[in-house]
Amino acid sequence: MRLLYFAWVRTKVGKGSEELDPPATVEDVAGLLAWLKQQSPRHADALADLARLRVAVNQDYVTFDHPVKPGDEIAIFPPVTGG
Amino acid sequence: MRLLYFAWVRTKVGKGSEELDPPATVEDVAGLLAWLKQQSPRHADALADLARLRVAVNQDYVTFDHPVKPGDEIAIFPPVTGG
Amino acid sequence: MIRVQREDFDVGRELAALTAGDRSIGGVAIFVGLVREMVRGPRGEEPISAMTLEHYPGMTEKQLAAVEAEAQRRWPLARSLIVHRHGRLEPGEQIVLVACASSHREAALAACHFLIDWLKTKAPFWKLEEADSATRWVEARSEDDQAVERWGKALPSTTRSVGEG
Amino acid sequence: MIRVQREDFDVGRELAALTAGDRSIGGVAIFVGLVREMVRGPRGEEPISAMTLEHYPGMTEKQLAAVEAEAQRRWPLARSLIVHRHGRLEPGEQIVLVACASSHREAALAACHFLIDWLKTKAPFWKLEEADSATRWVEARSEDDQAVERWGKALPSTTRSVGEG
Repeated sequence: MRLLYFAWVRTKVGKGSEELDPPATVEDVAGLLAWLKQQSPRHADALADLARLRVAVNQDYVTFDHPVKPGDEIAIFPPVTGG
Repeated sequence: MRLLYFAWVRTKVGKGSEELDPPATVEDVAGLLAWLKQQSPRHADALADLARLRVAVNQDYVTFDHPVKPGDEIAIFPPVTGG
Repeated sequence: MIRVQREDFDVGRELAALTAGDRSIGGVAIFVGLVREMVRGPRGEEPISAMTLEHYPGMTEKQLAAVEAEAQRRWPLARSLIVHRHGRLEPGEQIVLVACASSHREAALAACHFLIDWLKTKAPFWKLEEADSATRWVEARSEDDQAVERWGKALPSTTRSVGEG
Repeated sequence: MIRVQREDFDVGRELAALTAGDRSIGGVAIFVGLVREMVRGPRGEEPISAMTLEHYPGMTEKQLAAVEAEAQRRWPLARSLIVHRHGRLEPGEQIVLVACASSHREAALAACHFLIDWLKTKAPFWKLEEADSATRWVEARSEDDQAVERWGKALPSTTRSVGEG
């Protein structure tokens, strides 16, 4: 599973992307975020406030109940500020 | 009094402008239009349908009850179609 | 700023001049009107070969300045520009440019929309279309009158038409 | 058409390319976003020296194409264009261009307004401001969320955010 981080999520985690293999019990975005927080103190800090995070699976915005599976491209980032 | 005509009012009257001295009884736009119609068959044709005419006095749109006086610049034209 | 001219304009250059030196500007809303080839004729949609824009020199500038001032009064604009051409124009040519610059995107967008709606019903221009070697004056459209009504009451001194009295 | 690029763009040239060959176009509505010098900082309005736009390559193009397709679905547009820059930009520089061409002026204006509102809340860009040799990520504005809501329901497959679930 490919994880991508942008903006302050990226700087807090300390990297822009990583390949991870969460256990099979991780079935949706909410489960993935809970599992990711345990990977390092930096992950825990970056993902502390779920209300400030947006998630895209395979480049589409999704809600926390969206399923995740091996091979997905999952991006975690703050609300966007372009335009 | 300087009269200006635009678009099909101009082509119907046959000229773009003229200097005229209406009698003192002509006190407002409605009176002026009635008097102008009597100046020639072309004037009568151009001014036949008042609902299709707009009038400006000294370059501001006015209503038919607006006063007119010697020295005024009075323009008569169809509804505008710019932009 | 307003300009009435025969010459074409370059939108990129106008935009650069409009925003030059003012770094409070966050957005510029622009409308460019073009000559359409197909127009509503007496027998439905038909092509024109050209149109000629007649205007009332003096009153045009006065009315454009008035609508620009009204937009400046209604919205917090840093800069604004209206360029309107007159003379003979062929299909595809640019007729009119409206540009509104503001620190606020909503203000720029609303003011630009307001200006083009007002222009259509207030600026003393008349279009003469050429089709099949004949010419005809374009009729004013009731949709344009309706479009301008959304912006509320017109300026009493400059915009009353005969029929409204 | 959509483009994501580091390079600046020339609005006049983009407009000419957008309208070339289509004489059904009667109006083009354009919005150009610029980098403002004064921004809302932690201590009120303060100047920035530059900003850097980070984006999500791939998703950016996908989302811009989706919002453009939605505009094309909602309004009768002849042509449309979105150009969004990324990288480091200084105050006064152009960030984004939205242009909508239609035979109908109202369609062009509404679609342009819609696109810039949607872009602001849907396109995956993030602004990092530089001020006083420090940097900070720009916070999303609730006004932008409200602005986009006027356009009604979002596309279910592309635009739901986490908080809306």
